[in-house]
Amino acid sequence: MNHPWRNSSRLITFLVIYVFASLCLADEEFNVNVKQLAGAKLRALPVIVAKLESSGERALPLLRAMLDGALYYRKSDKRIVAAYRTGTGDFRLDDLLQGLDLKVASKREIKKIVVNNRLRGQIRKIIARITLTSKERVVRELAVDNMLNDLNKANIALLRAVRQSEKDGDILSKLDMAIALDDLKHNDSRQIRLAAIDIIDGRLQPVVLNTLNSLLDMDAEGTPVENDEEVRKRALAAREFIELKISFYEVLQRIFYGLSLGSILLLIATGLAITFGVMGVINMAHGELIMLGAYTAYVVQLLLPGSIEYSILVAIPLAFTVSGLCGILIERYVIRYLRGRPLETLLATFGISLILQQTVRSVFSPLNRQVISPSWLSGSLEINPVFSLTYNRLYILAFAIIVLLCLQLVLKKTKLGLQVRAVSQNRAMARSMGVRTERVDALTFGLGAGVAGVAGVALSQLTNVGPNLGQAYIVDSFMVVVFGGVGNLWGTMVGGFTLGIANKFLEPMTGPVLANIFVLIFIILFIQKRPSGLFPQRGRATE
Amino acid sequence: MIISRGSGIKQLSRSVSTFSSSGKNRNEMVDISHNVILYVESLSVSFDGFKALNDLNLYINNGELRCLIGANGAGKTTLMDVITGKTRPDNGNVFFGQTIDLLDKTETEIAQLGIGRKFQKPTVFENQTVSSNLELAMKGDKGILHTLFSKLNSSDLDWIREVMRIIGLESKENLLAGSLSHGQKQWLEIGMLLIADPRLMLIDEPVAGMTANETERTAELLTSLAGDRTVVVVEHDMDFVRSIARSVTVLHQGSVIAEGSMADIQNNPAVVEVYLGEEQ
Amino acid sequence: MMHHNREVARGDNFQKNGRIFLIVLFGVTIYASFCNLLVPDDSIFHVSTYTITLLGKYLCFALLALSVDVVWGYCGILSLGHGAFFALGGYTMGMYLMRQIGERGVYGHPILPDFMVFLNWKELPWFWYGFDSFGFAMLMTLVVPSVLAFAFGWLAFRSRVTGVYLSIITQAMTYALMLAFFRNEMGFGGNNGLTDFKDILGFDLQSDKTRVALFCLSAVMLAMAYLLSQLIMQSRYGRVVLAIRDAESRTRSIGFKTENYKVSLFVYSAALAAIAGALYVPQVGIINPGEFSPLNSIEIVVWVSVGGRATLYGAVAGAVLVNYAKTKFTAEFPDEWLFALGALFVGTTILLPKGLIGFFDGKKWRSVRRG
Amino acid sequence: MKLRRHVGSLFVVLFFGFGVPVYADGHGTIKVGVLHSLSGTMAISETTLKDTVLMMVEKQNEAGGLLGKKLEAVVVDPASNWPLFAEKTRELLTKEKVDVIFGCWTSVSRKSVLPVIEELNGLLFYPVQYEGEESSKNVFYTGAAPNQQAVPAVDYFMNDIGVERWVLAGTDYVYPRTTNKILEAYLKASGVSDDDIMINYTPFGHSDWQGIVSDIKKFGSAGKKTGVVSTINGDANVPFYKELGNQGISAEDIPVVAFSVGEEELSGLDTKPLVGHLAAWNYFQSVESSENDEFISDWKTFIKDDKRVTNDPMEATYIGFKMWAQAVEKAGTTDVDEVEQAMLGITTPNLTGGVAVMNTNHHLSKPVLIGEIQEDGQIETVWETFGTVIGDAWSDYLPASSKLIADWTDPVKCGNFNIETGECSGQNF
Repeated sequence: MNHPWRNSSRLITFLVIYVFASLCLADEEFNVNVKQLAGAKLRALPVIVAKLESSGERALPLLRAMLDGALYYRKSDKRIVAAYRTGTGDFRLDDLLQGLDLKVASKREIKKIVVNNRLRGQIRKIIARITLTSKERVVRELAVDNMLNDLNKANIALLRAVRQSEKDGDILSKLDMAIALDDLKHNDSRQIRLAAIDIIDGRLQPVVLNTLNSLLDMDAEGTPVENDEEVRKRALAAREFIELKISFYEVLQRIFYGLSLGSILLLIATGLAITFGVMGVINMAHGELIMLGAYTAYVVQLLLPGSIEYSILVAIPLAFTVSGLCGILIERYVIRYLRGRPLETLLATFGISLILQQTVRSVFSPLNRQVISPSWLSGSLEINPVFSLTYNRLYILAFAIIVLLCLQLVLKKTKLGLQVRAVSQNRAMARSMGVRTERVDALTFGLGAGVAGVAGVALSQLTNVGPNLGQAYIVDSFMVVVFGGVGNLWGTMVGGFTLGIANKFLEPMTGPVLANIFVLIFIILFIQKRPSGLFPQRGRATE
Repeated sequence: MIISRGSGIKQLSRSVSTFSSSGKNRNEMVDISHNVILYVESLSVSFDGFKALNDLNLYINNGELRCLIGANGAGKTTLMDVITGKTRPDNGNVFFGQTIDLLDKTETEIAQLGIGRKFQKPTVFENQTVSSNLELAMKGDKGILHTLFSKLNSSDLDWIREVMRIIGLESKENLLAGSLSHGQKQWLEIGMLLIADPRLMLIDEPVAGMTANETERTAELLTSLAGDRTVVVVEHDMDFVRSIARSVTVLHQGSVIAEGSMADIQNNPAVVEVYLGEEQ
Repeated sequence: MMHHNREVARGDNFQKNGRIFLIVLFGVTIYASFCNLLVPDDSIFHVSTYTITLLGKYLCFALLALSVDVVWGYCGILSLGHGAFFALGGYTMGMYLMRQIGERGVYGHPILPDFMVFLNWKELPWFWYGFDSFGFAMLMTLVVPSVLAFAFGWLAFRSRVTGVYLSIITQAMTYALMLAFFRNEMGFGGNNGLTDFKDILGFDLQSDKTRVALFCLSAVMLAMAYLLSQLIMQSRYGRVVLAIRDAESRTRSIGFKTENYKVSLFVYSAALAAIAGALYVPQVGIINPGEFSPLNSIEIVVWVSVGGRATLYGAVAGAVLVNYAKTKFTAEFPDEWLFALGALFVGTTILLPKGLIGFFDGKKWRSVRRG
Repeated sequence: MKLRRHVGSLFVVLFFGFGVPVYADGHGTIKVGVLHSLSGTMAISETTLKDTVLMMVEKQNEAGGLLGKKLEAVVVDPASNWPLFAEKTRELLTKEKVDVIFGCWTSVSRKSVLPVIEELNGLLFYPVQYEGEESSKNVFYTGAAPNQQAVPAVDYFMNDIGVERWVLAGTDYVYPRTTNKILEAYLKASGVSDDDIMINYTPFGHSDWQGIVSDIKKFGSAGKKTGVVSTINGDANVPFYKELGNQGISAEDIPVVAFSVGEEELSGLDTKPLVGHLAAWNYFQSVESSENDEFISDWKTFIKDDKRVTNDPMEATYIGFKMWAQAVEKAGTTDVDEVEQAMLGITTPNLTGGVAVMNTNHHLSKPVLIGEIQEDGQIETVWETFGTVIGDAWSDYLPASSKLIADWTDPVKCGNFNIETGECSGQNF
């Protein structure tokens, strides 16, 4: 039995030659295809891109660059490169074919290979097919996920093939589901179809529900698409279960939306709870202090273009300082002269808000400014296909609570907090005890203003940064403070979350505008019942 | 500036009787058949866990001049707040005469029943003249339409002048109440009670911030008022209390600890301990 | 002791300044109307229609400021939602004017206003019925805002919502109304509001005579509202209102149902604001939900504060002055005028707590003292 | 007595301030009114247009002015306050006696100005895409009508992307309402069923899109290709796109085509989540043409900022200004009636190539471009109409307006002529 050895060595020789040759050929073909990309019309690109699939992993860097919109060609020699903008405005080039760094080029030297949505979709599918056998688990899973949306025959065949070698449990389960879906649609065996329903039972991917729906639909003549009674019954049960699960997660999702809206309300109202709640100043410039915080985030990103990822973290203390100082100035030069006339602080601070708005408009232009979200604040934590928590909201929720806790600590545990409480309860007494009330006032107002600035940084991650940013939030923040009970930070928190959740549960029934109106009416009526909010400060002092 | 003492008192009693006869017959409204005009029974009020009133019982006879004393926080002002409807108690009863449950009534209704109150901190309408202050406090229809169209008739004007004389402010008719001295404001406030012809007057610290002379006059004024009407005075100034009091009630931590004549009270060991003891 | 003299003379002063105000108002109205209609265009004394509409607008704002002064200056109710009553009054007038267009709309529909036609509405919503009659529309001008003011005031004042809380819920009220009127489903034209009016009571709104007439009418209404408010404030009712402002709990303890006073005054004030709105709309030619915006309402309060509270003429002067300043500033420093306006608000609140009128008043008394 | 004097003098000042006419130095110049909000909510969009007009005036003066006179721009600030727009128009026309006004952005501001401009026979160039349903003798509309923006965009979605399920999302005001009415009628006419259309309105400045985006996601998960046609206005766009991105909806899954998002809006936001979404306009800065290159470099020089971008309403302002200048030269006067007639049929090169024509309905013929948003905030054209599209004053897809036409030449001479009844209704002159 020596033959096999000889045979196999021959085979190996053959294989090596074959592989080498085909590699060379493939290489040749790949290069030719890539060359065609330069200067190709958008209409012609899909054909060229489709040919790249045969080159497998070789094509990946190029496809990925294309997907990111980073694929260019050099005008001088039509060489295909990946180009990334550097801090200076020039581009750093990577040669995708030879892997050489071509150094830097100005925008004029290169031209972009335009990609549109359809092409992006096509590329994503190609990448999925290529990476289905990737060594990295994450990449493989992503590939499977991508293919779930497009279960055509070829893809199913590919998935079935991969199924044989896949070891990872999660991926296997997804592969099984894809195969089951295909079986359910195309397999004639009742047994297999029933088994398929078992496999997909309880899965929340939209494609599952859609498949079940189409299975349970009537066709044009009014007869059911699925003619097997048993299968239909099982499918119906499966659909009901899935829908039940979905509606359960939808409630969770609503609660999260409500909490997240509540956390925004909480953030914008916390500062006010101090300036208004503790000091009794109706600060109409509160919104503008928030706006200053948001602009601080913008300026920080402008100054640190290289470290967008951390800019927000830098911006938080800075925004606190900027808005806080601004608040101290307002207190020192305006509010101090209006003590005991709370309603008039409203008018003066309204004037200040106009001035601040116009200042920002003059300095930064009336246009919105761009605050980039760092990558850790983008995307979402997907718990299942129908329930996911967006990171920015999640962080802001946590952040709002942290801010509130810090503030509570400052007010309860520090000397400043003690003095603040003393001054707010009995100014004359506090002064006679040696508290420098004027300084305490300035610091309290500064603290409230600073928190507003911090809220601004958070808002810069969600909405526009422009001169009108603050105006949009001023009514809401007053509502939250009044609803929660003036002078009570916990009240502000409960108030914010309650209003947020109420709003989000009303929204599906009434639409966003009516939900907002109902919440406002609710607050108006609530104040009649409890004139001092949810958690009133009781006692004779309030009379 | 101040009317002479002797004639003042005489005129006062005369004018008071004029008021009573011209007012509505109050006996129809307030049943004082048992000679008790105010019943306060097992009254409790707490603020944030602090018990301002704790199971307090108090009976005021018709026509009596009663002094309430007690340290700060003993519950005197809170008691008045409850009687006038400003604060709602946690439990207990407050009856005006035999039949009228004051806890059912609003502040305004209580005022219209003939219970007048002078606040601890003098509150007069500082941006209005002395006569206007009295005019507003005058008894009569207090509805919107009435006030919109009513004019003072001559008897109203006579009343107002009368009361101004009693409280010694007749020369200050057209002055802003805000420009009066502290003592004058107190008198104006008493005048505002008086002009409404009340059945029961609750007077919170009438002589705080007054000169000795003013205090003395106030004492005379209050003593002369009692009898036809019932007067309850809350005061810290023990000399003043001594000078007017026929009976005294001592509050401590929201409850009554002693009641009786000034002499009784001064000898009551409990009072000496908690109240007079503190003073020394 | 200056204090005393000052008060003795106060009522007198009040009336005297009021008289001056009425004379000036009368004079300006006659002069402007005459010079617009009878003096030829090229004469140096001609008053342009632009000026007439501008003055008409100021008068409406003055009436609006007056209505705020009545509740805020005299009764201490700081309403940050008075723009709502103004806008509601404006909408009732706007609805009448819309119905007057009749077939002259761009689609030539005999009944439906244009905005309903192109949004495919098939029939007139019920709440538009009756607005083809001027009398009914004017009745609604008074009724709708008054009912709202009554309902709101009754709830708020009975539960003793006061001070800052009240201010903030009035703000919530106008904000909610703004959101509601922005909705196209409401049937009030959404964001665009009501516009493209043709005539009022058969008179062409574009003609100078109608404009002058509306301007004169605004002046007359302002004068009447002024006199009526003055009478009210000088009655015993007015003194109760002042008493409530200064010491509400004392007022209650001497037997006044203060909530009734507050509600009635609030309703009166809302009706004045609504009349101002109804006069405003035909003169500026548009009413839209922007008028409900909380910022507008705050601005009204600012006018009163700049002019001086609790004098009536102070509110009028404040409204005219601030709006005049706005007209001037927006034309002459379009980029910086908000600085000036903001500084004006901050400055008057800090430096002139009694407003410009208080400033002149004080000056006067100082000079008397010196003399 | 001082008070009396003060109050008196206050009124006297006011009085004469208005009574004395301002003798504007109007002999040697042609006045160009600029009516764009420089403060308030609309300043964000309108300030740029003010600068554009100023630049055009400067350019025209460098080229020798018009009719031998210099142009003089009169800028006022209507402060995003709609009644103030009417007042300022009156001021520009009667006090400043301007010969033409470039201005307005929102429909409501235009509606507010309309009666005044018709009464005083002024001339307004309106440079923003709008809902149509209007043609005034005194207004020239150089922005897109719905058939020049929305309808082609839907065609592109339907034919090129294969969208079968439609979300029409808009801010609740007239432009989206009308546009969506038109699109709904258009889609149904193309055989789309009711179940496959979702219409959603949100208030101005809506910032909390979590619920709506998740509804869209759900609507889009039914297995058919879904697209969003967005008439969401202004500031609400940023949080909308951010939410789309964060909830993992990419342009390939559910593409959004917007009619109110241009280069300028994009320059103010983080474009990462927007890449691949679409915009439909008549102009993109990225379009390569010599006119455009010149315009862009002029703009950057004028505004002294190399980062500033250009956008569609700027092009509309540019076209309007060029046309007006030509019409004035042609008529030999700035008289409104003569200029109005001279305007009809005037052509001027588009910045995107080809020529724009002013039609007899006061709307332009322009090409329609659809582009995808790129990482750098620019929009790359992915599709364009064959030739130009004539702007419709009255939509064919709304029952009431399909009967109306606008034609400002003899014999019709009417902005809303009913072809059934032969009547011309609703004119204010």
